[in-house]
Amino acid sequence: MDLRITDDQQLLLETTRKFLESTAPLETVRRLADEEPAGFDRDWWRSGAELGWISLLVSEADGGGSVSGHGLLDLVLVAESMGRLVSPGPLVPTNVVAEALARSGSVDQRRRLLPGLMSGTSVAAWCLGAPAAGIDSGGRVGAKLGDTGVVLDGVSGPVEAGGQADVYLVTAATEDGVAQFIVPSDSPGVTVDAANSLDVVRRFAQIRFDQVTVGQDAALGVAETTVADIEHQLQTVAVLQCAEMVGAMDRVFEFTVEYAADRYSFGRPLASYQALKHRFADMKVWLEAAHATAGAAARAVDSGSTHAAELVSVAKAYIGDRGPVILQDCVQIHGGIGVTWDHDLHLYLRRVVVDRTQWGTPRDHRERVAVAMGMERGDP
Amino acid sequence: MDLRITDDQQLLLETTRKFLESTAPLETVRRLADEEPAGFDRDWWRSGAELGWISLLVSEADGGGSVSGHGLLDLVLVAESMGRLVSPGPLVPTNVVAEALARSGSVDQRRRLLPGLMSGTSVAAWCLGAPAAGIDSGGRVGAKLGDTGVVLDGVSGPVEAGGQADVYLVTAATEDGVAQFIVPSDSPGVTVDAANSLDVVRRFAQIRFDQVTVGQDAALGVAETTVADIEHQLQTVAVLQCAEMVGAMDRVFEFTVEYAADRYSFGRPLASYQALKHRFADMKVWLEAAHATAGAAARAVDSGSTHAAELVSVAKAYIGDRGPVILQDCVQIHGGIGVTWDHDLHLYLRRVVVDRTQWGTPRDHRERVAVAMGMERGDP
Amino acid sequence: MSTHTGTDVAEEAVDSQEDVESFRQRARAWLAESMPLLPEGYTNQQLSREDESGEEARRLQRILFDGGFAGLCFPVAYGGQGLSRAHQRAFTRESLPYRMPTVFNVPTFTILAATLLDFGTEEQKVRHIPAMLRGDELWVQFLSEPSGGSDLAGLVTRATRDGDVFVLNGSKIWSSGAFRSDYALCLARTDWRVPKHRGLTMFILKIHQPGVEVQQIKMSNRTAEFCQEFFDDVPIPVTDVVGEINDGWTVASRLLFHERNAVGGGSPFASGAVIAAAGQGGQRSELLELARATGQTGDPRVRQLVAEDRINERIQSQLIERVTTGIRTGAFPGPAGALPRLFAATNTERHVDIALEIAGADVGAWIDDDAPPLGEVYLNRQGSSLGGGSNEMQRNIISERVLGMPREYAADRDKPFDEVRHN
Amino acid sequence: MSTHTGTDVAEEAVDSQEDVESFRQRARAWLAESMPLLPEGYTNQQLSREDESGEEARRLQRILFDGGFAGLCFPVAYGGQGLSRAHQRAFTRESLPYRMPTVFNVPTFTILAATLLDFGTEEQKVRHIPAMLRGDELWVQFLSEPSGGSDLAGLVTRATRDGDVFVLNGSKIWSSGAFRSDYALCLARTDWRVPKHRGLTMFILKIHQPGVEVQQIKMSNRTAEFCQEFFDDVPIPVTDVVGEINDGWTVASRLLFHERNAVGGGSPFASGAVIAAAGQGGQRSELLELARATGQTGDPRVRQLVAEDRINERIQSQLIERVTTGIRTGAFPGPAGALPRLFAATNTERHVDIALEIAGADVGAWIDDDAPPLGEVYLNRQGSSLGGGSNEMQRNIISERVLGMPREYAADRDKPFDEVRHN
Repeated sequence: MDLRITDDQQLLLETTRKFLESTAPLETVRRLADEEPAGFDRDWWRSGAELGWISLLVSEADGGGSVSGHGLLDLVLVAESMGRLVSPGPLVPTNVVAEALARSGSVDQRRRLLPGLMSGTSVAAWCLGAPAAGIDSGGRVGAKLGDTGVVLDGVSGPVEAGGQADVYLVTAATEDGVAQFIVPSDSPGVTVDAANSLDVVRRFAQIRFDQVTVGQDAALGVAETTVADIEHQLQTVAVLQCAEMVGAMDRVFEFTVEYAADRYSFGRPLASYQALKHRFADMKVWLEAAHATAGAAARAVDSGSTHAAELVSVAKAYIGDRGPVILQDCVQIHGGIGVTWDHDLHLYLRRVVVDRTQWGTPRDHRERVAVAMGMERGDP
Repeated sequence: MDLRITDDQQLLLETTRKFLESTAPLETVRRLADEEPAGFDRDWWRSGAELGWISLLVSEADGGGSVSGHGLLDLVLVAESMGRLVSPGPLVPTNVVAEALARSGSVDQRRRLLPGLMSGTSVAAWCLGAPAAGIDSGGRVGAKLGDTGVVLDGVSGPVEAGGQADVYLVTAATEDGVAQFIVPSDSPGVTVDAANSLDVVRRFAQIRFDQVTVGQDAALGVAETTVADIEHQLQTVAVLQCAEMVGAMDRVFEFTVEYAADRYSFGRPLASYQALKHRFADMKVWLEAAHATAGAAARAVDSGSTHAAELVSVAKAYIGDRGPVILQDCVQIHGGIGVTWDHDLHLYLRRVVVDRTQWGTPRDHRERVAVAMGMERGDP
Repeated sequence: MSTHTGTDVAEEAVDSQEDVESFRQRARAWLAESMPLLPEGYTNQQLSREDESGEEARRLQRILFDGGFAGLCFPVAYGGQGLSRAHQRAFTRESLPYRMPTVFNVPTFTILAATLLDFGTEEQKVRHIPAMLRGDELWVQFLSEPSGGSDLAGLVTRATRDGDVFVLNGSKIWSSGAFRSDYALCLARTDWRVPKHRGLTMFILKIHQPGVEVQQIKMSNRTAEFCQEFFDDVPIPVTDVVGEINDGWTVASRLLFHERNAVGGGSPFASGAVIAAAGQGGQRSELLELARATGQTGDPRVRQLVAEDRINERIQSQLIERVTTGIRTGAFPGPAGALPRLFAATNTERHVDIALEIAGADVGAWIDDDAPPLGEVYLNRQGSSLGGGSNEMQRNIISERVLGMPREYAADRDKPFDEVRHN
Repeated sequence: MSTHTGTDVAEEAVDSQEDVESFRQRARAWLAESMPLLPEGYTNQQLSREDESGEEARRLQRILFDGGFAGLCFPVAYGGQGLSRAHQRAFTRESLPYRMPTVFNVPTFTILAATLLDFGTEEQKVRHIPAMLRGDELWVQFLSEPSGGSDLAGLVTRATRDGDVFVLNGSKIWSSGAFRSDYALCLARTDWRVPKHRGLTMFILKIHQPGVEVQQIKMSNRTAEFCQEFFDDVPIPVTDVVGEINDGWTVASRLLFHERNAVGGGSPFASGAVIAAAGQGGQRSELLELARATGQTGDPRVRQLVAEDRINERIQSQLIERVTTGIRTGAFPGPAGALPRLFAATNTERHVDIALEIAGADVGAWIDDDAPPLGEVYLNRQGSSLGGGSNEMQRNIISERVLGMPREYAADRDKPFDEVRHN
């Protein structure tokens, strides 16, 4: 977390943490995992939305509003809090779609969709159906102008919240490059196939578009800015993923330090063994580095820095790489109980691995950094 | 070193070690580094050759002979002993050329060249002037049939002992593929440019062939077996490099363990600090793994196993990778004196880095393993 | 220790034994006639997972026994064949195409039977080892405890003497496959007034009896091979003490030696291969298959990673071979078994990391149920770094008992156990 | 401690100071007029290496001083400008195109001057700090000893009181650039009958005087920046004691704090950049250049490695920024300076490893004398992991003083030093 936050941000943070701790402690997460097909409770989501979870990236004119004047930095505090508790709910996809709408949507699109998203009565998912911004989700959706509108064909996913979303933001390939469309999830021709997920409460689905026809007013934004829009969406996603991973890493490190102090072996606390102390020291360095780069990436995106693309990928590559390393070393220090279902460690590990691999693996983001450095592709 | 050696091998080992310790201790190596342009003393080399250093890979019929019936396994003991003392002398290049002659040379070539090499009065170098066996030294030498014989043109190197060798084995590209030639180093058109070397006593030179004409009887072996010959030469080189690296690693590890026992910090020996103990444990694992794979590679080549190419590259990749890691950790444990000129550590580090990088870096050898696994190149 | 120490098995065939080559021919013919072939593309490891109850393994082991091919390196006196390691190697190589009851290898034969051979009474050996070889008894060790961590000797399960029996109370954990097993060697505290190592006793314990409750532990990757046991006033006859009363640590140390040896691949008592090893037809690389499935075989980086994994796999076998030889010839001390154990564990970690590195987004979310759920595998990355003594314990062993460095300070050394702070 | 602690420098400009933006304009104009430009493609680091004697740096520092741009964050009372960190940052940014006397930054300004500000007497500060800022005095610390290793407080160089002087005997090592420096802060043992930390005193020592011999140490990579000093009955006036007699450890601890702070990039007393940092025009990547020179920019593996290096470099700056802020605001304890210090050292190791990995056979043998001798660089891979407290000491500091874990057992704790075993 950033070391300096405003009083208003502090209030948002405390409210969010208190809400999550009381309404979605880890026992609740485990219960949702087993019993709730959607992975989250809609009523609960609406309560969260009332705290501003989906409003922070939307302008006041559209009914949203930040608490500090820097909506993304506010939202990062929510994402990090959620990471600390492996919270359920489609925070990332709904926010990125809400922001995309607020940023590039027509008046009609904004009026029609934002209130529902912001109030938590509807949720959204982003279907990346064409390689963009250096990230290839593997999905392939094409869009063509048909007689009665735009016709979408293809498959996207696994898409987070694809099975729960009321509305999709679909990035599709057209003859003129990529374009984006807003598609209601109940459109004729849309098929949802539930996918497996490593995360226990985060649900994914493959979305199939079979001659799905939407009006031309479903297009989001204009051709000239679509590439930049997608890049910005990706940056927003990555910043939130980084915050979430850092929250998870921070919490796991915290309880592992406690465990090492409390647990005795050969009459001495684990924390007195130098080999472990040195590993904790390394982890602490990586953890603070993760905080530092997550914060720098968020500020760069928030301020529209020209370095934003690079700094986001710096953060996602580093945290996506170190996160699992730290967590697995915490597992090792816990010993056998660390690999049992009943211990909470795996819930965090699942979340961090999902965040690491979705929307660009560390490798993908290193490649983006290479491009940002101006590294010629040359002859392979 | 292999754990089971014959009594005769034990004798060879003891004789070699005693000879090296008395005639070429590290002070002598340092003196040669500063004062001897060739990096080794010719008389000393002849005395070593009398112990069999260049005879082990040559058949008895040609005046050579092993001590155990497995010449390469014998020679590995010499190479490992030399690694332990960062010994001077062109052991690897002279042996590989002697073996190539013994293996594929004409009667005339063998009679003319082997006695001098085996007695130590002449030395040899291998100029790889065309990519072969998955290794590209960067040299480019072409061979064409001219009016009066074969004409060699191009550059090879830096080549070990290139400036000291009396005879070169040149691997060159021809219209029909690679071919090998025996070329006296004083042939008209040969130019020797001394190169820099990280090793303090191992000398390298770039060899320039400018319309160098040799008779057709300079060709080594026949076209059908040249590719296999080169592969075998490379395997021999790599096995000897591995033995040498393992010898160096073993010796450095040994004196670092002693140092850690003798050195006190905060009233306790360094060896009592668990963080260091655990690093020593890891190093011990890697060191024994290096011994194991060096031995397995040597036996595979010696026995002509069909896995020899793979196992050689397994060993060279692993040892070339772990060797510097172990040595640098030993430097770290020594503290400041470990990075001074007067401490011996850097002599070993220099030798190991040279062996790591010459005749295929770990990356090159991993690529050879990928090929041996049948991994398709596919689309890049 | 009894007269038959038995775990000292000849390396090569001796004169009194059948010549290895003729044995190999005989084994080959018998196998072809008697044992079922492995399905194409399957390993015994995969098939073992499906045979959760062990019934199929018991049936196969009985076939081996009846054919005279069970317990090749076990003494004839206890139902074995009294042959050399060379015979066993030949048999294992011939058995590669066949379904084999490899679940008996670890821990039953290589660890428990080996320990019984070293410390069991004649009566105990005759009672149990032939039964194991016949496929009637699967064994397991009950050593670790929920409160124990790496400090095995700090265990608190108690066995209190009451005439001709000891009465067992407490709990054990991390026993592999206890639910399908019949007997355990169980280490318990029998004297609390002495330092921890001196108050322990090793018992033979029948698992399925009143007072013993076995629970399978669900792991983070959803498997449930490990168990926890709870003991409530379980009577154990004094005749089931293995070794001396209060000298159980000696027996346990030997058991741990056999365990390291077994995990390191150095035991003569294992028969058949779980996965065919390098150079024995085991050329399969799951990472190569992953690279193929994801169309990355041409990517120089992926090629390097896949090759690195193959290199580690090869070197693991080579290191096992070296250390096994070294321990046998005395070039290495016994604790050197920790070297391949540590190599194997870190190698597994690296293998899993490389898989994660090669794989893409489908580690987190995936469609195809047939694809190996790599993410779930990743969750158990530390499994082999924790089982059978953590990597940290192996590093202590190597530095202290192989390299001779000073022992770690232990706050409980020489203290009566009831005065020591524990969890 | 004297009245001016001075090392507490304001973060942003305060009302009594010139506005940062106007200062920036003034500095920009002055620099353009007064300071020589850096040659194309060169860094101050490279130029410093060529200025072995430091004469050029002294000349440049004098220009800064005369122009009123030396010691921006130092108190006016000692020749400084009394400005905020924000002014210093602005000046450093403006100075990037120019040749700057960066050799004064570490250790003279950021470590020695900072320590003098905290512990020097008024007379000592007036005597030396303006002289440093004028470019007349280069300083260095004499702390480590040949026998000492990580155990700084276990030093054995002795200073024996004789009336108004102490007489110094012994040896110091790893002082950087002592041969070109004028003064040192030198820590010596003044009482042997108390535990080690309690018998030390810090002195101001004039380096070039009879009885002091300075030897440059040839390093494995053939450089000779570090020195060893030998002291033979060197008299030091009592007035050159810094802090209290026998309380030298307090002074040394503060000096080490300033060192970590300086190495971590958090000192307000550094002016100008050795290498322009990320986002300040420092987009140069030597690994990218290596990849280009070897024609590998299209290799996916090399691209990953080069990018990894860039990522580490970026994060190093970000971590410095975070920890510096955290220490200033109290979110982190002072010893957290070890975090960026350790990150930077391991980052250097990784950087060198990546270079070795990208390079080919010419690391071992090379033709072109102009090419950077990467092999020689590799020999000093551990340099930054050893200097200024080894990585191991940093890890102790982080685990014990940041995370609050138990202290390592020290056999010499609370023992009179003359009863302790040392090298």
